[in-house]
Amino acid sequence: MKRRARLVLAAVATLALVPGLGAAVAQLPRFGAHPLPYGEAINRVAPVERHVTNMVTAVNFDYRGLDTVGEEFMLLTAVTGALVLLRGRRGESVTDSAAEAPGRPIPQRSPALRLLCRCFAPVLLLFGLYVVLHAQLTPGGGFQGGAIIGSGTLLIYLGEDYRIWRRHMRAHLFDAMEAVGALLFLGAGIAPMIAGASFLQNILPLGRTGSLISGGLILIANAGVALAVTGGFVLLLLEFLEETRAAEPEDEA
Amino acid sequence: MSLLPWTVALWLFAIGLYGVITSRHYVHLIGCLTVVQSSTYVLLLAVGYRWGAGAPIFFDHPPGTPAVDPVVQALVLTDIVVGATVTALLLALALQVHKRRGTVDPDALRPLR
Amino acid sequence: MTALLVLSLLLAAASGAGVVLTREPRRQALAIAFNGLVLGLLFMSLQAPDVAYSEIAVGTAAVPLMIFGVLVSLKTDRPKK
Amino acid sequence: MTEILPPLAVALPLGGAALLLLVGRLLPWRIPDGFSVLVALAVLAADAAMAAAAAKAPLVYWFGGWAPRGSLVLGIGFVVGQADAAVAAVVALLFAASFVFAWGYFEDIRAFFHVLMLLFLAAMQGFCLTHDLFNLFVWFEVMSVAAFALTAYRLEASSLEGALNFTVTNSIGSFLMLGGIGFVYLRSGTLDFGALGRSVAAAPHDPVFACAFTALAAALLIKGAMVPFQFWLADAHAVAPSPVSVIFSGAMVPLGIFGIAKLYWEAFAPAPSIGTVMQTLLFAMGAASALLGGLAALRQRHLKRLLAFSTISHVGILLCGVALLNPRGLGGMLAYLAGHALVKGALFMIAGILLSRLGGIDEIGLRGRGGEIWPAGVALAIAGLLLGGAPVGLLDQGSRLVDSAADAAGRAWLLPALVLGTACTGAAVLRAAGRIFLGWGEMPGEEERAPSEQEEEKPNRPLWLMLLPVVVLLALAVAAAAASSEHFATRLAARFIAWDGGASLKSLAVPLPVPKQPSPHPFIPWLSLGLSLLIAAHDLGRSRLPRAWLAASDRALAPLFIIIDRLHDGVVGAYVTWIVVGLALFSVSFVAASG
Repeated sequence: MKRRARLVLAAVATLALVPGLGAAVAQLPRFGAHPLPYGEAINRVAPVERHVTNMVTAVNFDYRGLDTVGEEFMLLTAVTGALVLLRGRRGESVTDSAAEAPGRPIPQRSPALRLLCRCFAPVLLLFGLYVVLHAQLTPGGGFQGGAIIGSGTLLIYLGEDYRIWRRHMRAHLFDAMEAVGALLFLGAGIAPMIAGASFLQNILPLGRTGSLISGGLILIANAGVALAVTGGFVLLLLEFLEETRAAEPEDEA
Repeated sequence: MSLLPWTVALWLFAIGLYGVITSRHYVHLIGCLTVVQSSTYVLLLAVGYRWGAGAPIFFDHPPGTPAVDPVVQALVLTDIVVGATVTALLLALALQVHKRRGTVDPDALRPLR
Repeated sequence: MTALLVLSLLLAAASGAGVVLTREPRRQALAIAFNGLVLGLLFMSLQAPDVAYSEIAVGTAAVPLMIFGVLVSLKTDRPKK
Repeated sequence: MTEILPPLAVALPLGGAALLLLVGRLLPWRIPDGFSVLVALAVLAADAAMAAAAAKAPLVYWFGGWAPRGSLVLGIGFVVGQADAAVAAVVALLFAASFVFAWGYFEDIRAFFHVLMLLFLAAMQGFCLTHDLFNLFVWFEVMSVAAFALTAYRLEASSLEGALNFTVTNSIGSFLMLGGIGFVYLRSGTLDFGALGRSVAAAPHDPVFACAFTALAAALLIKGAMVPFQFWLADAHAVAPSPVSVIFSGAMVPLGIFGIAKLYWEAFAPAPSIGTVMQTLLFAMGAASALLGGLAALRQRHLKRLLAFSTISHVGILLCGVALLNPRGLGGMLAYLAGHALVKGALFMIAGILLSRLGGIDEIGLRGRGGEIWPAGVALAIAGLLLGGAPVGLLDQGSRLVDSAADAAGRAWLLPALVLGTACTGAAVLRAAGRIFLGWGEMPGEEERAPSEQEEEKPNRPLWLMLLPVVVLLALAVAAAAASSEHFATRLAARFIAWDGGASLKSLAVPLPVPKQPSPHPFIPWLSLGLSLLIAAHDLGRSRLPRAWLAASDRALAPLFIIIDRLHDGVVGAYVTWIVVGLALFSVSFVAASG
């Protein structure tokens, strides 16, 4: 179908959608003023039952922890898939050193930028760790913190140079980090079963509400997610940036 | 007025699909997909909103303070991971297709011809 | 409805359309980053700070970075056929 | 002991995948193969044990120990009825067979293939067993992401393009599903199927539920590749590695339809307008897919693409079985699903044998070259006969059940679509068998103009190893259809309908007895089998037919084939447009059903 034909067809279909959709929209509950039994129940019981103050974390890692298990393995799947797609041509051998694009000048970093990045990188790293560790207390958690740390490693790239970044970012290390994180989370699910409880049921002491060590099993699940997300994000960025440097393809069919 | 959030979600869904249907560059198409997806974030978070309520975090406020729904927020977190993973895969695919076919125009790509 | 909420909803609608209508991929990557910020603001005003952080980390940093990586590679890559 | 099985069916393959990812690089070559087979067999054993244990009542498992408090559901539950466990078991069996078939084929240094396949298996298990709408989405999405990557695994141009079309269309499906979840949560404030069913029963005429159902069903129909959402399927299944196509066609696509059955019976059954739309629109979509898939299959020369279209046809019959909304139709769907998984799995494996032994997949290019691997030809012919409606096996049982349920529901008009679709898919496979292995059909017809591609897979496995899973699957497809299994399937279906929805809130209805009923059209198998032999013979014997007849029949049929071909043009923008059209069809039928 040509582009114009598609647009016409889509427009006609959209028009046909209007009556049904309109009927539904007219019946939608009013924004911000309808009952939310599930969420309210969580807000009511979770601080008492789980000794955490961030309800989103309680839902993510405990009440609906299985969703997050699936989510972590989804990330694992996608990273593995992207590795298959991107490494397929380059092969495994080059992943630990920087590939080179012949004729591509390596831009020199100005000392000011270098200094800025050297100062800023540890700060970002610490901030990411802070976000991870305070999952049960304040906004944030393993996913957000892991994403911050993973993206933060790019500062090394920005401030130093690609080779140095690659030298520090050993792909094997992050592979292992990702797998260990996922296994840790899964283990947090299975370990209670060995003790006779349900999958992901808390069997640890809950700690004092508001302290860094509170929430029981949530802490372990959160750590697993943080590891898996950091590893996964670094691997993804690593592979995509490697693409920008990859040499001319010689080994294609 | 209270229809605004639903309208915005529908609008984002529709305009994103329009972009997907008319796109001439796969990377652009992938960007349009992220817009389609952002409509689901807006819808879910709007569903969990409660007038005058705060964030579902009882660190500064005592438990019992009116708060919005934490469940939808947890769902949207998963949703965002879905978005990131699918985007990464799509970009990798587009890159490899370009290496093989030399184009990223969706209209020029046909599997098996 | 608070003014901030209305404003950020309208802004999200506009910046989403901006992403779609920016047909040049390099500029679109910037539009996506901006859209991520706008969505972060919207989520903040919807009382969802957890989600806002994620969206900013993913939508403003990781996704545009990946897109830039791909665009650079598309540019330097000359297909054989 | 059985009470701890539901989480294990998911956790085992997940853990296996993570372990392989961690140590895969250190393992000597065939260990990942053997490990994956073992994991799949362990999952199969768990599923079988659950199916046996769920005879009296479904197994209910609350993750995190969050059992409901009154009617308030705080956590996520798995509710495993017999039907759920049986479908999950078929999936696990297919994975085990596929791992055996792929033995040594994927000599990836990191065992990435096995990691992705195990994650794929885990996602399907979760999808079958879960009783929570958002959790269903999570597994649905893990399944999609694994499938996207596996499609492109060969990194050929066509597999990358097929994967792109697949990813874009199915991602839109995922977003639709999320939208549907938003609407559900907005109206009912719950995600558990049981609680959701209660709130639908409290407001059965609410258009918001209709809207939610539309979005959710459209997402599942995209995965299930039903007209007009089917376009991505042929592109993706034709280009994926054959062990992956086995799973795609045999398990992933049918699960989309099983998901619709779950969605309807566990949550949306109390809404009359949704029932009407199921019985009209979805039934029509199923019938249209059965026909279109069959016709398109007949017109292909690329064997994997041919099989992909035949999958559309068979899954259409599955959807018809579900859309009849009664235990007999659903029972027929379950039997047909198992039969389809086994036979289609075997067929894609035979395609893989051709790829690796003969170095090609093109029916015309391979004409007469199959002699040295004649056992594969025998298997191909048997599978073709089963597809074409031979009166043995699960496929036959399923289609007879669906037909008698349609007849009882006053929809006897399904019969022609059923017979024609079945006959065309059988004929297409038989024609390929005759051409490749016997050298018949030197004068090709319309199929000559179909798209094709040179393709091969590594010839590093002995023939017997590749044939072993084929034989096992085909034998099971025939042998599992003992006289009592028809009754078994309908009983499974009756319990699924009565039990699964309310089980999370401890309300089990009494399953309706399904009386035995002889098939109203006992001639069906013979009719469709005769028709498929006739079509195959016609296509293979073109050189002996009168010129005038060929010219007339080609002129009559060519426009039809050209339209089908034009529609499947591989352009993703067009595919997405058809998704919008499909949504519009839903909207129009809901307006018609309520007004």
